[in-house]
Amino acid sequence: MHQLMFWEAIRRAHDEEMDNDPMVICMGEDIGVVGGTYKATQGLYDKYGPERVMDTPISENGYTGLAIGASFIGVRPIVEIMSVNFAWLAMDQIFNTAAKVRYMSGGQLEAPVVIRSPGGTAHQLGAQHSARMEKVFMGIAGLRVVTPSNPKQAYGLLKSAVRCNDPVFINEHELMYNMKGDVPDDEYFHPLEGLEVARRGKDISLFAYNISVHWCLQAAEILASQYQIDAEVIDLYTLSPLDRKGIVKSVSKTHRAVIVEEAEPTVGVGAEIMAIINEECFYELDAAPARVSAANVPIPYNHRLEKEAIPDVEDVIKTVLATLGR
Amino acid sequence: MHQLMFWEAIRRAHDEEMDNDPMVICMGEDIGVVGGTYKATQGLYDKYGPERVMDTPISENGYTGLAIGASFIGVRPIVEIMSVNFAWLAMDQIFNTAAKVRYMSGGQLEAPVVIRSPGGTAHQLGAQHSARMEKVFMGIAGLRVVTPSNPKQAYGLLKSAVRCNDPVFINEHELMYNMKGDVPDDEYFHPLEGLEVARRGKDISLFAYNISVHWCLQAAEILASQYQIDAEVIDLYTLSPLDRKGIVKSVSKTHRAVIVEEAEPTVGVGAEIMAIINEECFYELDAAPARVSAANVPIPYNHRLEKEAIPDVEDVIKTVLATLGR
Amino acid sequence: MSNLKNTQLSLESKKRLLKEMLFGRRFEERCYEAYVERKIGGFLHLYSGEEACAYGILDAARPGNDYVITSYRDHIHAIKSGTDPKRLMAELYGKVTGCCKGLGGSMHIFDVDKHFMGGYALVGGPFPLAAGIAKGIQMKKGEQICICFLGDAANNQGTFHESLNMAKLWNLPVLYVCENNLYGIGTRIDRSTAVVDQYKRVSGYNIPSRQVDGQDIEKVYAAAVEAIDYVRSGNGPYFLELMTYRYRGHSMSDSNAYRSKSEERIWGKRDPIITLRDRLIEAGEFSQEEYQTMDAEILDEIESEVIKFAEESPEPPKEMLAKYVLAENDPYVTGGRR
Amino acid sequence: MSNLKNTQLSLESKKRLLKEMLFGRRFEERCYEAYVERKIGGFLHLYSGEEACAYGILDAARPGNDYVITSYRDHIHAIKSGTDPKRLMAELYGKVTGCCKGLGGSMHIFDVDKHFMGGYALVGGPFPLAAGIAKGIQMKKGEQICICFLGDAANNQGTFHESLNMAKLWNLPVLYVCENNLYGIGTRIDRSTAVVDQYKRVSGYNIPSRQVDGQDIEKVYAAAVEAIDYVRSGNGPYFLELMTYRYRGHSMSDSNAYRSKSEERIWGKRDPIITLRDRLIEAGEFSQEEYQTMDAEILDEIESEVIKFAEESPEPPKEMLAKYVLAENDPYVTGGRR
Ligand SMILES: Cc1ncc(C[n+]2csc(CCOP(=O)(O)OP(=O)(O)O)c2C)c(N)n1
Ligand SMILES: Cc1ncc(C[n+]2csc(CCOP(=O)(O)OP(=O)(O)O)c2C)c(N)n1
Ligand SMILES: [Mg+2]
Ligand SMILES: [Mg+2]
Repeated sequence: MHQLMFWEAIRRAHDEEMDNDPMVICMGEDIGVVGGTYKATQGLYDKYGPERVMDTPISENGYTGLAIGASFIGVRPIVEIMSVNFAWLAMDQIFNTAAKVRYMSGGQLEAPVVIRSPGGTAHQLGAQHSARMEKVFMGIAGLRVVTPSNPKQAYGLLKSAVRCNDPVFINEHELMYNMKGDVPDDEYFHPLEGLEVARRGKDISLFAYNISVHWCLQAAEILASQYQIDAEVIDLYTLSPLDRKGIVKSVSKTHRAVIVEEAEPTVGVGAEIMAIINEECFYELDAAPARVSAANVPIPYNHRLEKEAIPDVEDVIKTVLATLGR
Repeated sequence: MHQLMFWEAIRRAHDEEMDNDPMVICMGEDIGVVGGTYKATQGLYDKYGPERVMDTPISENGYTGLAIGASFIGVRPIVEIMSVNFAWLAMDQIFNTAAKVRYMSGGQLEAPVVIRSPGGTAHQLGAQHSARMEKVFMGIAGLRVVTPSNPKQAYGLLKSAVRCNDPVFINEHELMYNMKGDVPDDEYFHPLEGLEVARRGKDISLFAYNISVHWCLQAAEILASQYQIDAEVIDLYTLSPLDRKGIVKSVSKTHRAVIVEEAEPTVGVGAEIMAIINEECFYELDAAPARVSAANVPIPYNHRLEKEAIPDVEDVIKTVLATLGR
Repeated sequence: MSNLKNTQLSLESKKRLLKEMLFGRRFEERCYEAYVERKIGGFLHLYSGEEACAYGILDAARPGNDYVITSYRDHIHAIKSGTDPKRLMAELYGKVTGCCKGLGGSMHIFDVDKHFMGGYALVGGPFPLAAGIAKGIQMKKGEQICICFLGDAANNQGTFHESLNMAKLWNLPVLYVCENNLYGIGTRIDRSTAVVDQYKRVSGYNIPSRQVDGQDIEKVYAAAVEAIDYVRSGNGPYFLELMTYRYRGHSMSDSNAYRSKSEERIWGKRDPIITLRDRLIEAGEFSQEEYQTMDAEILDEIESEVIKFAEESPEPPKEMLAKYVLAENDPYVTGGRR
Repeated sequence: MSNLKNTQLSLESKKRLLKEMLFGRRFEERCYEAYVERKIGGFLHLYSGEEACAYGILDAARPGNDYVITSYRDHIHAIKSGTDPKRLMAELYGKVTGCCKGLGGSMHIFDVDKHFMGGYALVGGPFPLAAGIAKGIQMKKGEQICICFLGDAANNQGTFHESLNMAKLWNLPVLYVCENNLYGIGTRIDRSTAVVDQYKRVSGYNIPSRQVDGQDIEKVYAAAVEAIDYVRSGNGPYFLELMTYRYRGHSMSDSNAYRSKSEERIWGKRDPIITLRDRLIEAGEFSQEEYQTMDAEILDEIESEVIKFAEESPEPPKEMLAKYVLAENDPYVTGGRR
């Protein structure tokens, strides 16, 4: 077991998968010669050449569609969309084609394409570069959506995504590429469905994903040491399809739930988890479930306002305390 | 008070607003010479000419962006996107520009553009022509989203949307253009926020919008006559921003809620309403709130499977009975 | 290196193509009837009048081996690629015996065994998909090419621009065929497009292009032989514009009111089937009687085989509703391996 | 009808433009320092090396009256449009006195009073927005034009294609200026684009276009006078390609490793400011001493006014967080009327 940075883990997955199968290619803006804005494809251009490590024009719908078309006949493309904000431009191909082609062809065609993109609010990137769009991706049938919270997941999810025969969207985070964590030395395929109990607890369930897992783990430590509250932290690395059973299991144990998301609340992950809890185990609840979400605003440039817009560990603690009536 | 068809009501609103203000224009594919796929702009080309009734190329992101740019300097465009499925192509301009420009310019610019588009499952249009995308539109701050359930709303909401200084998305439905209803003879501006109690009741709140209002009204009649259940039907003509107070008011009276949507459930209107109820009046609930939603699948072509995928009056009744423990 | 085929159609081929085109026409007309009878639902876009395009191009290609992709006006491209008309009609009827098991419908015909890669309802979708298929061919060092048929108005989609640039940049084996029928639904081309000659729009990509009479299958074939040879020889993409006309409305709900009767008459005189038939008759190679026999046989086949099959086939079972959303039992979903 | 201005810059204008360009350069360099000091956050894209483009084009236009729109590399276009550099720097500092009250940041500079319509972070966004502004001008029968500055790599966006077609179709008064600095971030133009001469890509829209040396402000100005006159005279859109080079990395996080030192040296010798300065000195109209005085004054102004203002200004109050999401008190929201 070695420590890798998030980007190194992603790079390793790329490298292994490209080494394993000549039909695996990667493509995106500046991923080749430059090695990727976040270094996720560093060195691969030299190793695998321009035919398999493709620097694309700034044509998001075009190259995403091209990747999807290639995937129809056996190519396994990994597409990097440099920032999830640009993914709006490629939604047509992602949803109108990739997510629907298996169905509308009666199972004849499939689009085993992987699309990776960092979302999230980084440091002062402003309104057009701070979108968190996981809720858009998870709302439409036919697409798998996963979102790693640590390098091991980043590595293993990408590997499974490449081999899985469905289109998979991997939601990453600009602030997490330099985060370190253990990654198995042996090849490892992370399941594309399910959830992980990141911290066991009995008093309350904190549902989180991607960066908010870390907020919740920090909050849980403080809740334990300062308030004697034993929080369970659930890492929803799969956003679509959500693991309803896993959610119910945790809530049935703790009887309380807080969902923590970096995104604006409206029709988001928090809302869906609440709905699932309401549908599956309403009578297990000892208190109203709550959401910790961003302010419902475009993200401001100013650093203080930006911080204000995005939830943090303190917000998690406050909401947990309120949920527990403290 | 005259009866108008839905399309006539929309056409009238266009006509009055174009007559009232020379800066109001409309644009879209086939809206001019042909008068619009659903006749919403019939006759306007002859009346106002090609400069103000613009047949556009099939360039959704382009003409939507063009309309937004024109709106920056005083033009009031009404854009028709022929089918909401094509709106994926224009999301970049809708969200990256229209929804954010007021904010990121510090209030200097606004984009008073109206975008109308029919969503919904019509008759066997298949996977790429049956999307219901209101949840995508309502999830991002900076855009108003309304969705009329009857000709009066269709008329009055469009008129207010044209004059309001925010970008407004109007979610229509392909199956509803020929629906008839009363429309005031006098000019009428429908509020862009709030909700309507479409039927007063005390036993359970049915939250609906657009076409599902009609399912709920029908279901309510049957529930009243056959089961002595007095359902309240709430017409959420505004999807963004949702009227939290209005929602709470109804639930606080009936203590039970069912949300009925034509869309797939995941991160949808139903989830958000549930979340609001959980956040605002959890302890008012006498039973778990429930969703009536579509199957989480792309829409099949076959008519029986299509019907199977989409909820109907019977599904509403069944869910209400279950919620009431019957 | 180029290894140019004869650009002339043999007499045999001409007769065969006459029959194929007539079959296509009759098939489409029968669809019209079935739609009126409400056996077919959804949107239905017919190809009548444009037959020389698909038949002419694909006869010069390797149908079933070369990849073909197009928009919603897709029946004839599928048939010429090798799709069984019975399974196609069954699809239009929404039957489980249809080529997409009744899930696709008219706008989404797929027959992947025959390398017919679909039927897409959004006009710009196939541009990049075709380039992607060509990328796959290139990676596999295949001898195939990908042929993408789309309408004139579709060229105003951003994906046209993005895809043509990439196709040229990466030298992809893709032939773009523009079926220019002068209209996008009811909007005449000059009212939506600054440069109406579509083959000229490609100059900004350094892709060779040509405009050809799409009503004369011999001319279409000749141009296709050259274009396909160019692409198959590894020279990269090519763009072919075929001037054509659809006889019916854009789809079944379209009254066609935006077109003048005189325009329709002029194009009606240039019918691709009649033109070829009369040419054969004039050359003494074919007779009116033979034509009528041919037509009768076709009509009979359509009725007694195609329609019969569609009518008698069962609808898909309700369990199919959620069947093809995601792959079944994919081991990577649970962390296993294949 | 055309009413062509002189395409030659007067001596006075040259001296003024030298000073303006030098101000721009120094302003940007000071931004660089402020970014390193962490006074400026987010992404910062500098214009150093490209000054002759914005200054040359806009000097031939009517800054503050003509509408200007561009991408994230937007500081200099704003300044030349009339934005107070103090308010611009304050914006970069995220202060409430900034032109966008600290909400926009470097990539989103707006100064609507000066008709500077923004700074957009997505590269293809301004294409249709510019056409739309031009549509508004046309409807109001205004004498303005809209000028859209974008990079070479942005031209691979679908909106380029869609917007140019519409601009020509509707004869809109918009001038598209392509600042071709040969790279989109680290990808050299020939690695992303099949046709590298951007002015040639416009042929498919029947829009007149021209390629000009973007490092020589006199040439830029001359071309701009003609292009602007063409557009202002009601002839429709025009496309101008300026060959230029950015000295720094794409943004502050870019190491520039993908460019050769020799390439950088060659372009460094073609500096737009030095070129103009030396030309004036050679002509005996200016001296090295005057230049140094000018430079010292500029540096002083930037420090003692611009930076001081930015440093001393307050941050926006927390209440501003949700202030500009939607219009305030719009009567139509509640069913009232204005
Ligand atoms: C992206 C998208 N926008 C709009 C439509 C609606 N639409 C369907 S067909 C059509 C016209 C297409 O014309 P053309 O490309 O010339 O093909 P033709 O129908 O003439 O064969 C339009 C606008 C669509 N299907 N997809
Ligand atoms: C739609 C979109 N895709 C990708 C990006 C990321 N990106 C920012 S700048 C840039 C390169 C743009 O190059 P060019 O248009 O030549 O302008 P330059 O930076 O050279 O001035 C890219 C790819 C973006 N901002 N927007
Ligand atoms: Mg056409
Ligand atoms: Mg550039």
